[in-house]
Amino acid sequence: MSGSSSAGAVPSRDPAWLGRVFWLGAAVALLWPLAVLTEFRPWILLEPQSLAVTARFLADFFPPKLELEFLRMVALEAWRTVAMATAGISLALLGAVPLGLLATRSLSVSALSGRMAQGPAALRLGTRWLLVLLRSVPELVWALIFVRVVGLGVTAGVLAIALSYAGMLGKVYAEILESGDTESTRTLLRNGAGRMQAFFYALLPQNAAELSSYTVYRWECAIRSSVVLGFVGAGGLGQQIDASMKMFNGAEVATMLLVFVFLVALADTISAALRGALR
Amino acid sequence: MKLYPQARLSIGRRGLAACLALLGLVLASFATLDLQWAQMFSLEAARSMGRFVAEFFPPDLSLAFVAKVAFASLETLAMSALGSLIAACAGLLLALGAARLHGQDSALARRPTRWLLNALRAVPELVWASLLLISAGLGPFAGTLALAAHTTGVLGRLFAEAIENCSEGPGFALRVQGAGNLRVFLYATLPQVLPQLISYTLYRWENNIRAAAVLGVVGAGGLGQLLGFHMGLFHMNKTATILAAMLLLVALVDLLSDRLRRALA
Amino acid sequence: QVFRVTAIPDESPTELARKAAPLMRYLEAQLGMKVEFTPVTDYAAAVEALVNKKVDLAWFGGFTFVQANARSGGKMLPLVQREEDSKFRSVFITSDPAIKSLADLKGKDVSFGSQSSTSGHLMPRSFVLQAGLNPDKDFRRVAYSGAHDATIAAVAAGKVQAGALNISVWEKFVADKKVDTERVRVFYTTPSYYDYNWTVHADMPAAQREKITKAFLSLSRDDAAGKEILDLQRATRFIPTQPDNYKGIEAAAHSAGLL
Amino acid sequence: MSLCAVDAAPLAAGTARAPVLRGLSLSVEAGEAVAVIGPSGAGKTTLLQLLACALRPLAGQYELDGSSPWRLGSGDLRALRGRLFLAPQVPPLPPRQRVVTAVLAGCLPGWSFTRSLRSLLYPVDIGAAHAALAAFDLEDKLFERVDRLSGGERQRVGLARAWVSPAKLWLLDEPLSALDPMRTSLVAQALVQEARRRGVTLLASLHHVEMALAHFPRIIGLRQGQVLFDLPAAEVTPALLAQLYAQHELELASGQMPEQALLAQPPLPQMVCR
Amino acid sequence: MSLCAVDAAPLAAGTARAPVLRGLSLSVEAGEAVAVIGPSGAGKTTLLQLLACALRPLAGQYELDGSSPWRLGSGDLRALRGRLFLAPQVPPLPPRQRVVTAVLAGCLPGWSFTRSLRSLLYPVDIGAAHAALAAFDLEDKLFERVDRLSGGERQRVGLARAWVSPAKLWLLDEPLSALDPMRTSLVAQALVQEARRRGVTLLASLHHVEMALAHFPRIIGLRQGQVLFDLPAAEVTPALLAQLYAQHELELASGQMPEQALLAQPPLPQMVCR
Ligand SMILES: Nc1ncnc2c1ncn2[C@@H]1O[C@H](COP(=O)(O)OP(=O)(O)OP(=O)(O)O)[C@@H](O)[C@H]1O
Ligand SMILES: Nc1ncnc2c1ncn2[C@@H]1O[C@H](COP(=O)(O)OP(=O)(O)OP(=O)(O)O)[C@@H](O)[C@H]1O
Ligand SMILES: [Mg+2]
Ligand SMILES: [Mg+2]
Repeated sequence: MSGSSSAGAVPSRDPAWLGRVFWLGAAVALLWPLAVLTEFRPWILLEPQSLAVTARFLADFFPPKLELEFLRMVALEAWRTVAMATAGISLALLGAVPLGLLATRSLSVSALSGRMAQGPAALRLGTRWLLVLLRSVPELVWALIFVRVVGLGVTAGVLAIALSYAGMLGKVYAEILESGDTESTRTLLRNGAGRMQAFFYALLPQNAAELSSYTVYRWECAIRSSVVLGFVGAGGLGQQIDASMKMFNGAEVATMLLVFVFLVALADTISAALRGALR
Repeated sequence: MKLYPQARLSIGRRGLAACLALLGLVLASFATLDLQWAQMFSLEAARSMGRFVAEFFPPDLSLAFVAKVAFASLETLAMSALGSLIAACAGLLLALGAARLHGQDSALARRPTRWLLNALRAVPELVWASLLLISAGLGPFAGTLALAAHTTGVLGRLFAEAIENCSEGPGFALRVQGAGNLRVFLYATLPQVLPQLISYTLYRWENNIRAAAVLGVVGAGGLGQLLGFHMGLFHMNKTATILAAMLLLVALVDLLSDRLRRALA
Repeated sequence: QVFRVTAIPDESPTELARKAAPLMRYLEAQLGMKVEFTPVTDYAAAVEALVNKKVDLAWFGGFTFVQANARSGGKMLPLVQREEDSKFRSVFITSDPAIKSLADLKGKDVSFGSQSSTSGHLMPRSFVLQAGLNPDKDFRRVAYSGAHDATIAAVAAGKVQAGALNISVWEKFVADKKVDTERVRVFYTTPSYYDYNWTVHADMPAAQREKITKAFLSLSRDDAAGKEILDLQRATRFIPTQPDNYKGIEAAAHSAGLL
Repeated sequence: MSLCAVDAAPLAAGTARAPVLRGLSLSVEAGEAVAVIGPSGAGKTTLLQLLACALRPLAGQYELDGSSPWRLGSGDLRALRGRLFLAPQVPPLPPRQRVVTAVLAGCLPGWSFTRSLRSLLYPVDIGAAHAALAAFDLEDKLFERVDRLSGGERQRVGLARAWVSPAKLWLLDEPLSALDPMRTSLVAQALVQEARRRGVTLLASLHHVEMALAHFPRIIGLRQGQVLFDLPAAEVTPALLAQLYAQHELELASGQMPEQALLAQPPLPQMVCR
Repeated sequence: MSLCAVDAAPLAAGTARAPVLRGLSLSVEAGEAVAVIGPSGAGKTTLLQLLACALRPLAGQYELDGSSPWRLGSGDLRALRGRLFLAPQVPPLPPRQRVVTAVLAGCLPGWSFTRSLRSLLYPVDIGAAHAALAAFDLEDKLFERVDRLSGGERQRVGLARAWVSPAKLWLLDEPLSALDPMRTSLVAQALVQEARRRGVTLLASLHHVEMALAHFPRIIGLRQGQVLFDLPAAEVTPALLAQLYAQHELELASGQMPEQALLAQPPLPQMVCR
C-alpha cells in the first residue's frame, strides 16, 4: 500500500526513494576497495611506453603464420580439440541434466504454495552443493586425480572437462528453468501433473531455445579451455596457443586465434539453427 | 479415428539437419578418440583416487597461511567482481547493438556488433591476460582487464539473446506509441530481462573466479597464483586450504545469485 | 605392450615432442617394443604419472626427482643423466641496465620458470636466499613463466625486469641468435649442482632397467644417429647417476621451504 | 468442500501483508455449480487459488473431499490435485506450443510418463482434443500454434483443457471474459451442463452477472475478501448487487443509499437483444 | 483517418496465410468515439493493430491525419506514432515494474531521453500518474508492483497509461473485459467523456454490446474480417446483432433465420439491475 491511504491526496514522495539512495551509496562504497585491490589505473594503458610495447607485440601478429606444416598441425589439433570438447560435453550432459532438474525450484511441487517442504529443500540444497563442488574444483585437480587412474592422455582430460562442465551446465540449466515465466508450469503442477510431465509440456518448450544455445556456448568454451587437456598430455589448440603465447610468437598466435574465431562463428551458426528449429 | 497428417511434431528441415549433424559430431568424436573406460571402474582405481583425496587432509590451517589465502581470496574476488561489472556494462551496451529489438528492427549494427562480440570472446582470457600484461604490467589490473574483455564478449552475446527472446507484448505497446528504441528498452524490455541479465552476470562472475585461477599462473595474482604454486610443489595440505577458499567463494556467489534472483522474482 | 615415456615441460611441449622423436625411435629399436612419448604441460602431471606407474620412464629435473621420490616413498630410481647435468648451472638475466647484481633485484618484478623447476626456480631461489634476499618479501612481484624459454621471452618483452633460467637453454638461445644479447644480458651465474636425469620406478624389473641404461650409455657422437640425438638433447654423452647425487637439492628444497 | 474461517493472501504477496481473504466460510456440495461474483480486487482469484490448493491458508480450515489437503502426504496431495482443475484468468499457454498439445496437457494427471512423452511426438488422443475444442467451436484451430490465436480463442483453448482433464472439480477464473456475447452464453451453458452431466463440481468467478444468474443455480457475492451473500440465483436482488458492486467513495460520499448511487450512474448491463 | 479496401494479416502470422481483414473500408473523423464489436476471431485486434501502424496492410490504403503512415520516413512515422495510443487486449506490463512507472511509460513519446532515464530513478510526474489512476479508482496502488495486482486492476493500469499519454487517438482493445459490471460502466463513461473533452479520437473493441450502445455514438460490426454494419448506436437493431454474432454452424444448419437461432438460445445479455 502507499503510505498515504487518504484517497485523493497526491503522495509527495516515492516511498522507494530512501532505499534507492542507500543502495547507490552502498554500491559506491563497495566499488572503491575493489578498485584499490585490483590496482585499477586505466591511464597506464595509454602511457607512450606501454603503447609502444603493445604495438610492437601486435605488429608481430601480421602476417599470421601460414606455413603448410604449421597449418596442418593446427588443423589436426583443432579437430582433436573439437572431438575432445564434444566428448567431454556429452559426458557432462549425462550428469548435468538430472542434477539441473533436481535443483530447479519451479519443478518443485511443494514450492507451489510458498515454501518448499523440508525433504525436497534438503535434496535441492545437497544437489546445489554437489554442483558447486564439481565446478569450483579446478580442472587441473580433476585431471591429476584421473591421471592416477587412466594415466596420461585423452581420457583423463575428457573426464576432467566432463566433471567440471557437469557442474557448470547443471547450475545454469536450473537457473534458466527458474528465470523464465513459470506460470504455465505451475498451472500444470497445480492440476496434478507430474514433475517430468510438467517439464516436457510447459518448461521445456518455453526454454528449449535458451537451453540449447547455452549448451552450444559451453561446447565452444570447452574448445577454448582445452588448455587443461595439455596438462595431461592430450594436446589441443588451447595448449598450443598457450605455448605460442608464452613464447610471444605473434604469428602463430594470430593463426590460432583466427581458428578460434572461426570455431566461435561455427558454434553461433549451430546455435542459431537450433534456435530456429525450436521456435 | 481419422488420421491427421498435420499432427506430427513440426520441427523444420533445418532443425532436423542440425540435430543429425550434432549427433554425427558426437559419434565421430567418440570414435576418433581412444578413450579407455576399462581402467575407470576397478577397485584399484577407486582406491588410488581415494588416496589422492586423502592427501588433502588435514588442510593447512596455520594462521600465517590462512591469512595469506584470505588476502589472495580478496584479490581474486576483487579482480573477478570488477572484471564482471565492467563486462556487464559494456556487454549491455553492445548487446543493444547486437540484438534485433523487435520484429521490424532493421538492426543494421547487428552483424558488425556480433562480429566484435565474437572476436572478444574467441580470444581466451589467458591470451587477453598475456596481451594486457605487456601493456598494463604484472599484477591484478591486467587480470581484471583480461577478464573484462573476454567476459564482455560472452555477456554481450548472452544479453543479446535474452533481449531477443523476451516476450514482445510490453515493448510492442510502447513502440506503437512512438517511444524510441532505447526508451522501450528501459521501460519494457529491461524490467523483463533484468533477472536473467543479473543471473548471467553473477554466473559469469563465479566463472571468472575460476578463470582468475588460471590467470594467476601468468602472474596476475590472487588465489590462482597460490594454487599453481602449491599444487605444483605437491603441498597437498596447503592446496586443500586454497581449494576450500575457492569452494567458499563460489558457494558465496552461488548463494548470492540465488537470493538475488528470488528477491527479483 | 607399450613403453610409455614423458618429460617435464621445462620447454614448450611442441619443442619437447620434436626433441624426443629420434630418441624414442632409438629406444624402440633398443628395447624391442613400441615406445610412446606423451608431452604434458604440467610438472605435477608428469610426477603423478610416474609415481603411479602410468608411464615407465620420465625425464625429470633434479627437484622434480626429489618430489617424486618423496611422493613415492623413495621408490624412484634415477638411471642416467647428461654429463652436463652433473655440474649444472642457472643464469639470471635482465634487460634493465640498472641491475648488476642479485642485490639490485630488490623491489623488482622477477620471473622464475615453473615453480617445480630446479634450474628455473629452486636453485636460483636458494642462491638468492643465500645472498640475503627473500624473493617473497623483497621482490615487488614474483611471476612463474612456466618454462625456461618463456622466461627469456618475458624478460625480452619487458614484462619483468629480470628472470632466472637454465644455462643450457640460454646458451642454445644465444647460439641460435633467438635473443638480442644487446638488450638482454646475464648478470649472475650460479655455482654448479646436479640436475636433470631419466628416472624409472623402482618396481621395474632389473633386466629392463639394465637395458634402458645400456641404451643411453651406448649413445655416442661417432655415428650420425647418436649425434643427432645427443645434439637434440644438448648432451655430450650420458653417464650413470644415483639417488645420492640429489641430496644437495633435497636440502636446498627443504631450506627454501619448497618440499 | 468446505472452508471455515479462512484467512489467505495471494501467492508471492510481499511479506507482512494483510490477508486478502478474511474469515471466509463457505461449503459446496459435490456436483454443485456456483458462480462467484464481486468487484475487481475482491479476492475471487485468491479464493479459487485457495480452493485449488495452490496457496496455503494463513488461518482457518479448508477441507476437500473430506480431507484437509495441507495435512496430506505429498503423494496424496498430488492425487488430490489430479482431481481438480484450475483455469487461471489469463490462459497459461507456452508460446510456440500447438493447440492440440496445449489441450492434451489437461490429460497429464491421468497419463503415465511414457504416454505423455509419446504424445509430444504424436498426439495420442487427437479425438479427445478435437471433441473438447468442438465444444467451444474451435475445432478448426486444432493444429494451430497457440500464439497465433485471437484472445477469445486462447481462452477457449484454456477451457478445452478443463474439458479433457479427468478432474472432478473445475475452478474457472473468469472463463468468459474475452468471449463475445453469443459465445459467452453458449460457453456458460456448455460448461454448466457438462459439469452436471459428469457430476463435476463447478466454481467459476464471473463478471457477467446476467450469465451467472441465468446459468448458475447458486451465487456467491464476494466483497473485500468476505462473503456478502451466498444465495440461490433467484434470490439475488438488484439491491444486493448494487451493494456488492458499490464503490468505496460513493459509499462514503454522503448519506446517499448505495443502491441509489448505483442507479444514478448510467445504466448497468442493459438488455439489448430481445 | 480512413481505410480503403485494406487486406491485412496479424503480426507474426505464418507465411502464406490468408489475410484476416479483407477489403475493409472505413473512415473515422477526428474526435469521434467508435466501438468495434464482433465475434471472437473477427479481426478486431488485427484492425486496431493496423490502425496503430503496428502492421502494414497487405493491400489497400490506410491514411491517418491525411498522410499514409507507411510512406513516411522513420522519423515522421515515429512522430505519428507518438500521437496515437494502442492498449492491447492483455495489459502489456512487465512484471516487477511498479504501477507508477508502468503508467508514466505512457508519457514516453513526449519526454526527452534524459527525462525518461531520470524517471526510472525517481518518478518525475507522480501527480499525473496519481490523477490517471484516480480516474480508474486505483490511486491506492500507485507504488504497488504490477504483478501484485488482480486482473481487473492490471487492466485499469493499462488504461491509466492511455490517460497520461499525449496521444490524439486512443485504440483500446477490449478495455473492459476484466472489469466488474459497475466499473465497466464507469470506465466506459469516463473514457468516452475524457476523449470528448480532450478532442481525442477513440476506437475501442468491445464484447459488452450494451456498453457500446450506451456510451459510443457510432458502432462498427466486424465479422470475418469485413464490416457487417457501421451505424449510429441508435440504429443498431437486435436483428443486426444476431446476424453479427450468429455462429457458423447455426447459420448453415437449415433455413432457420439466424435471428431466431440466436433467440432460441438462452437469453443474451439480460438486464439485471434496474
Ligand atoms: N501476488 C499478489 N501479491 C500481493 N497482492 C496481490 C497479489 N495478487 C493480488 N493481490 C491483491 O489481492 C487483492 C485480491 O486480488 P484477486 O486477484 O483475488 O482479486 P479478484 O477478485 O480476482 O479481482 P479481479 O476481478 O480484478 O481479477 C487485490 O487487492 C490485489 O491487489
Ligand atoms: N499471430 C497470428 N498469426 C496468425 N493468425 C492469427 C494471429 N493472431 C490472430 N490470428 C487469427 O486471426 C483471426 C483474427 O484475430 P483477431 O485477434 O484479430 O480477432 P479478434 O476479433 O480480436 O478476436 P477476440 O475477440 O477473440 O480477441 C483469428 O482467426 C485468429 O486465429
Ligand atoms: Mg481475478
Ligand atoms: Mg482480440
